[in-house]
Amino acid sequence: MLRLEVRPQPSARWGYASPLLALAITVVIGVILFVALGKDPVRGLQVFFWEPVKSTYALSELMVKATPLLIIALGLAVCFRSNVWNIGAEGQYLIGAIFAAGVALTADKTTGGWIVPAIIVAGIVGGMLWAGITALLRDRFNANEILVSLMLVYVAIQVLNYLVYGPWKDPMGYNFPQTKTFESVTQIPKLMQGSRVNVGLLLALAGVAAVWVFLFRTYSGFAQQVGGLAPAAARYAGFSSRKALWIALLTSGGMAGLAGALEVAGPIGQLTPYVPAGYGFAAIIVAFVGRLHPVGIVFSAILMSMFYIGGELAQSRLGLPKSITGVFQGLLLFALLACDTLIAYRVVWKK
Amino acid sequence: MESTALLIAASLNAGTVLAIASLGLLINEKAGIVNLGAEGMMLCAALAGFATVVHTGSTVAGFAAGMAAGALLAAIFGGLVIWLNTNQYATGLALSLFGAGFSAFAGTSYVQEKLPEQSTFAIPLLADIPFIGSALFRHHPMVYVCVGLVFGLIWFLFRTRAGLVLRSVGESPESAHALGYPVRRIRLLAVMAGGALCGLAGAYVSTVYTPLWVEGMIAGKGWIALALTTFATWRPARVLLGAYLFGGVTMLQFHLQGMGVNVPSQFLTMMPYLATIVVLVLISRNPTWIRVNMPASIGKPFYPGS
Amino acid sequence: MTTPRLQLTGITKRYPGVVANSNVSLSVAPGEVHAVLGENGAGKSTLMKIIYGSVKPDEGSVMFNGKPVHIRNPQEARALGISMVFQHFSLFDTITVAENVWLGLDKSLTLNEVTASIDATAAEYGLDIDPKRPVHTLSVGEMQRVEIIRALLTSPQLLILDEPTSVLTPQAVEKLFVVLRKLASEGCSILYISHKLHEIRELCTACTVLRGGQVTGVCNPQNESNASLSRLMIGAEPPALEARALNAGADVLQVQNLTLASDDPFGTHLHQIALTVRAGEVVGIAGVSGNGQGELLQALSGEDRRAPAGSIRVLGQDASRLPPGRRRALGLHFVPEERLGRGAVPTLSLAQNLLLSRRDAVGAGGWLKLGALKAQAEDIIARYKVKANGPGAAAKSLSGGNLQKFIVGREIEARPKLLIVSQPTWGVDVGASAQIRGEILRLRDAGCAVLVVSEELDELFEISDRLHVIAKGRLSPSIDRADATVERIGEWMSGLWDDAAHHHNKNEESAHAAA
Amino acid sequence: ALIGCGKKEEAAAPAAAPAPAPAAAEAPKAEPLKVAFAYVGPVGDGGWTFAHDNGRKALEAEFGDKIVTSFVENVPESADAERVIRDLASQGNKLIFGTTFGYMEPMLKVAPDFKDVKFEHATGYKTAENLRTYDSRTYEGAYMAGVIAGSMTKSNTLGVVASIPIPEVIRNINSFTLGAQSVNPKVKTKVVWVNGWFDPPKETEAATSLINGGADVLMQNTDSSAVLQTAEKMGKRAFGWDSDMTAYGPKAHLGSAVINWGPYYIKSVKDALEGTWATGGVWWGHKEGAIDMVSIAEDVPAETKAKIDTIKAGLKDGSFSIWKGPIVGQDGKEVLAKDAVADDAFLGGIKFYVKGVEGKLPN
Ligand SMILES: Nc1ncnc2c1ncn2[C@@H]1O[C@H](COP(=O)(O)OP(=O)(O)OP(=O)(O)O)[C@@H](O)[C@H]1O
Ligand SMILES: Nc1ncnc2c1ncn2[C@@H]1O[C@H](COP(=O)(O)OP(=O)(O)OP(=O)(O)O)[C@@H](O)[C@H]1O
Ligand SMILES: [Mg+2]
Ligand SMILES: [Mg+2]
Repeated sequence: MLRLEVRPQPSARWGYASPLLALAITVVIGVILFVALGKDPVRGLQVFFWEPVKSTYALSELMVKATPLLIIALGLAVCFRSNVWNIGAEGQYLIGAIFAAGVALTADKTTGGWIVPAIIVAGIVGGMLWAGITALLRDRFNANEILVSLMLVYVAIQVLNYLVYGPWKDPMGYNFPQTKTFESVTQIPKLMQGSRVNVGLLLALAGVAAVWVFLFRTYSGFAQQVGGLAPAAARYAGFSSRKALWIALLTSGGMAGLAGALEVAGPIGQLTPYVPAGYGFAAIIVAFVGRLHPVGIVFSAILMSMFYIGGELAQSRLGLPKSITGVFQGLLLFALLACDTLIAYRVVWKK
Repeated sequence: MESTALLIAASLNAGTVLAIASLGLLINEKAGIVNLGAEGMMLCAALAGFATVVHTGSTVAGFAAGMAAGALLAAIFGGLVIWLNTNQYATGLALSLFGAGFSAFAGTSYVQEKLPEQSTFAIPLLADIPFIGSALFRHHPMVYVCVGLVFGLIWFLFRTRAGLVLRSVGESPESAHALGYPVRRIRLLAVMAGGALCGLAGAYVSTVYTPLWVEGMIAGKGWIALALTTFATWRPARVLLGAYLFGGVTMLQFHLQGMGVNVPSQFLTMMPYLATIVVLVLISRNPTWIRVNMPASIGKPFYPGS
Repeated sequence: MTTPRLQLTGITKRYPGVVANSNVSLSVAPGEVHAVLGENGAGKSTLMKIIYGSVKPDEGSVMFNGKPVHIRNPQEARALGISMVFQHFSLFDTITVAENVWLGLDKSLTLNEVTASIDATAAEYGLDIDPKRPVHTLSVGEMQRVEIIRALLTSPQLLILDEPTSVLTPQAVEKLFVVLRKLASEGCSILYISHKLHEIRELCTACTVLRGGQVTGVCNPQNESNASLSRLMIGAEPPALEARALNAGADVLQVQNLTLASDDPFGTHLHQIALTVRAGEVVGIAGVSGNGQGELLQALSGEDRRAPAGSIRVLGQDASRLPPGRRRALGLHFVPEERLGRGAVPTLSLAQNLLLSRRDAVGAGGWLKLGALKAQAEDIIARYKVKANGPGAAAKSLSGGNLQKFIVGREIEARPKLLIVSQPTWGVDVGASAQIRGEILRLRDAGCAVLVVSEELDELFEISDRLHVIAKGRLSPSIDRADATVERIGEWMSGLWDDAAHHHNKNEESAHAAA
Repeated sequence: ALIGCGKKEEAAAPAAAPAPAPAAAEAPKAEPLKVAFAYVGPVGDGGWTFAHDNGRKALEAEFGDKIVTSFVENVPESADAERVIRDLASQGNKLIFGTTFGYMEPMLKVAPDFKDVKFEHATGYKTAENLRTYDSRTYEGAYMAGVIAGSMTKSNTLGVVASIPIPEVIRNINSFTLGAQSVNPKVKTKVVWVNGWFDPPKETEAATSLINGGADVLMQNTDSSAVLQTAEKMGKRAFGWDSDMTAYGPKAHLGSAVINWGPYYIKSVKDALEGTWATGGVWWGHKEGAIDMVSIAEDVPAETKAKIDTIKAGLKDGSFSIWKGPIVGQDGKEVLAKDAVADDAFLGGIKFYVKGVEGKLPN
């Protein structure tokens, strides 16, 4: 019988190999799936792994898709490492987008460039506030953060709907549920002509560095993680679990809010009922596939975006339904979780 | 008057879906495992149930298929969580995601299918009692099965030795292991039973509650079922009560709209979610309450030293 | 010669990196109380688990009543007539005594029948317990009674007890021995595991000694001395500690009127605790666990900050509401009893674990100086002879004793003015224990105030200058070690000390009576 | 033939990959015109997207190998839409249909970069040189449904499961009510908003609630068949919407108000092929064959059926207007004076309920 045996020390080699093995497993299952559906597997793999990176334009679109995922997942990594289970990033993303839109809507022809930082700050504040509700209820009443943050996603969606169907509806928009398109001065500056990549990407990369430094090079980052690894040790050390809770939720909420702001004032350019696109949920997977490590998250955000774009392309190129994206994402996460076992355990054959 | 009776009836019906799934999750959690994949299991089961009814015409077969699908997915989850010690939350989320994607993917050819006509139900005599009859006695049998399930589960958990073993595994897997109980197998069985009940609830949605298949049709019910177990402090009777209450709030939002209550409908749509939060807060304020009822090992991995 | 009840031959069990049992043979006669002696990690528990079927041996054979058996799981063991009381209780807190017992029985009894037999057995052996009570309401001694009743109800021919006395008061130990002797006289064989030499000499008629997984001797302990047993066990006699003169200075820790409701619903409330520790002395607190030690230590360490203002003073400063970090700044350092998970984060390296209580390697703005951290950890590892794979080794990869040495080293090297240590040598072998006790006394001689909370009376008698006893959340007056006897302290452990020794006014006394 | 009459076999047909055009090799003629569709929902929703996809199939039937069609479904109305539409354009598609309101801004952004591609946007109002808009007068179907409902109701209470309160939906609720009142002045309409286009369980719950509240004939302005199925289960009556839904509730079904996008798509492709395509905005109704009321139930009185035929004829030749004064708002004030006929600007900006609709209009 195959048995698992604890390794004396976690294997560093498997730490790197496990994501690759998981990806390989996912690809193999993908190939089987393509063949079963009567599609050319080579073409299938091309659509998912080559087309999204084959040109500068394709790459730039990949970055557009990856940026919000990366930003949200970074915040979630801090959160999950603190053992705070915020799965309502989608709601925080939305409220961030709403706050950002609130600022962007005040702009008119005469507004100066200061509005862009203001929009970004508003988004962050919005996300923090929304996550703050979860933190408050957890802190004061010990209410389970998984459920509260999730329920708040649904509430946030209705807040958005209320605004775009109600007070913020574009008066010139034939009563359609959307705000007016923001003034061009509110547009998050693009990095280069002819692509939609904007400074959000730079902010995301700065976030990677900041989160890395925080987690691995600062005392407060250390304190933050001890709370997640061993709550009693954190109490012993005097690291406040309440503080850790608030930091975790405010960081992840703020990051999600930032992503929301970058998205509405970037590629979308107005507030519509369709701002919630599931980034907040997908980012949970991104965070896990990236091992809750800032650098790992960069790779997983790109991988996840390839699945998304591949899923879109697979429709027009291969006639496959879009839901194949969800299948692949779920498979990848399953495979990774299973492969990660090999880091702490080794498989031995025993009678 | 009659409309109140019908509101009650509709609430019970809506609550039944939540209660069945939530009772399943309660079994899981009593054994110490949290499965955040409820939504995904319910979706796959909804599709499996629907497809089975399309091909066989038998609703019962549909329920069975839903239960099988739920149990199968739960077994995959259980294998990962119980044998490979993966993080329960992450694995559950993966299952949710995979279930949503897979059911949408596999279900494309069923989207336009429809089910054979269904008979309506009424308990003879009782159904004709004014008010009470239309409120309580004109339901699909599943509504009564669900009530029976609650009593069955109470009996099982608190009156039988097997139930005691299940609870003890959730309380302290280490002790149960030391006494020689096969903790991992018991947990797997509990997880599969939970999956089967989630599957039953999913199949009920697609074959009876809204007899059609469309992707994502569970629309968050799995998550609410998860919230209900905490809400009910892991007591089956309270799960049922909570589910009915929740069903009531869901129906009430439409009822209020129909009565012309002057509140933006978005706020009414929020109500069930806000209600969940409020009740969670009220329940969680009392830590003793939670401590005494919550399975102590919930969410924690257990790996018996060989 | 009669057939032995149990006969083990050539048992070997290997774990990754450790051989827990190596070619162990052992024979127990019917009605014999047989001790298995050995220091921590010698392989005693592993051997017992093999007999009980919860661990499979790699090699060797087991004979029970003369017949070879392959015991695959505890159910089979119980069916054969083997019962076991584990070192760590295998009880379930939220269910009742009767249900707990029921879970350990294989026969198809109903709960009511189980309840009836609990009452019967309890009466027969004088193990008084209410079967309807939930286990979390029981004291530790009562919990052990439940374990023993559970074992007795299977009518065992062989009863295994793994360190049963570590949680009992001396009086309770005596009571237990009465039960065990009665059982033995009825023909039940008993395997008794302990590293308390005097207990073994008092109770047992045969003894197998293990060291590093191997049998190093078989003897009749009643013919041996502590020193000779010790030699078998560790290969040397434990180093004796010489008595040192007391040189007490100023009050460092002053606790008065510390009354605090536990925040754990199943916890013990502290009542009017008063305590003083002076520089250069070791004050010990004895008591059976679960009598408020945890709550008191939390209040002293700052993990619990609800103590009434003014109730805890460190060097004259009110510390009752300060967080742990601020207390450390005042010179208060603390070694908790749980090493993994509280004293250290299991998955983090030793170097990182320094950061829990030390900020020496934290630079401006909270920047971590990793190099300094590593050097510091290396230093402690070397100085305290910690066996570890370097400063990068995860805390959980260390054995209990080595981790304890590291944690004690971490706190002592912080040059505390007040050191509070809980269970300094719990589960630590004789050699390491002696080293840790030595370090504590060296610190005292250097003028540090030390408060030690322990359940091991021997240890407290060995290192304390004065003793208190904690019982039901109240603290006894202090007594000099010279005046303390095991009997007296044992009596106090049940809460019976002379209130008159304290200056209480009438009101307070009636409050006590009401409580 | 009515393409709106969804047949199961059609729906089950495999999703369309760009069919290889065998004719292209043989025919010396020009390359086939590549036509692409971006859909907001799954083609199998049985409602809105399904109806558009039927239109696409009508195109293929009409033009054969002269065109190649493809589609992308489930394109969210978010930042993704722009990428998908841009991708379709860069794949060589020369005529691109975006079938939901939310694609308006993305299409406006993409259009200037592909001057040789023609973009068509459903239900929007902004146009560009190579971007025009099209829509259908769904309120005509709602009105005809109202006429039938008014003649069939016994409780004089109708129910509408409404999606989201945009002018189109409000207009449909009003038209439904006006139709009912034209045959039965006592009729009231109850409205329940579900705040979404496609959420079958929620639609079920809303329908249940309306029936519990006394409504015995339901209409929905949502995209699934759940409302009809609920009526079937509870023994009440209801309509199909967007496509023929008879099969989902044979006993409850009173008729289906269908949208038939085929004729418009055919015209559009013809324009493109012949080089006569020009920007602008069109709003087609029964007159152009885009809207119809089909599969009317047998138990609907002949008198009512005759009235429906009269309405259809009147809509066709322009002699009948649904929105013709006097029309009184919910508050009793006249919103359209006697004999005044509402123009498209009026219809496009409706933000009130007419008399007989109960409850307050959201916002
Ligand atoms: N499941 C296991 N996996 C790996 N090693 C183990 C396991 N169980 C025990 N060991 C190791 O086997 C050795 C013997 O352990 P055992 O628990 O039998 O000692 P013990 O004599 O009972 O000690 P103590 O006095 O501390 O109870 C130790 O080194 C221990 O670390
Ligand atoms: N359950 C287990 N699984 C894997 N390894 C274990 C387990 N228990 C102990 N070990 C390993 O076995 C070794 C000895 O551990 P243990 O704590 O039993 O030591 P010990 O012999 O009792 O020493 P000490 O006297 O210092 O406590 C350590 O390296 C430890 O990591
Ligand atoms: Mg040990
Ligand atoms: Mg042991």
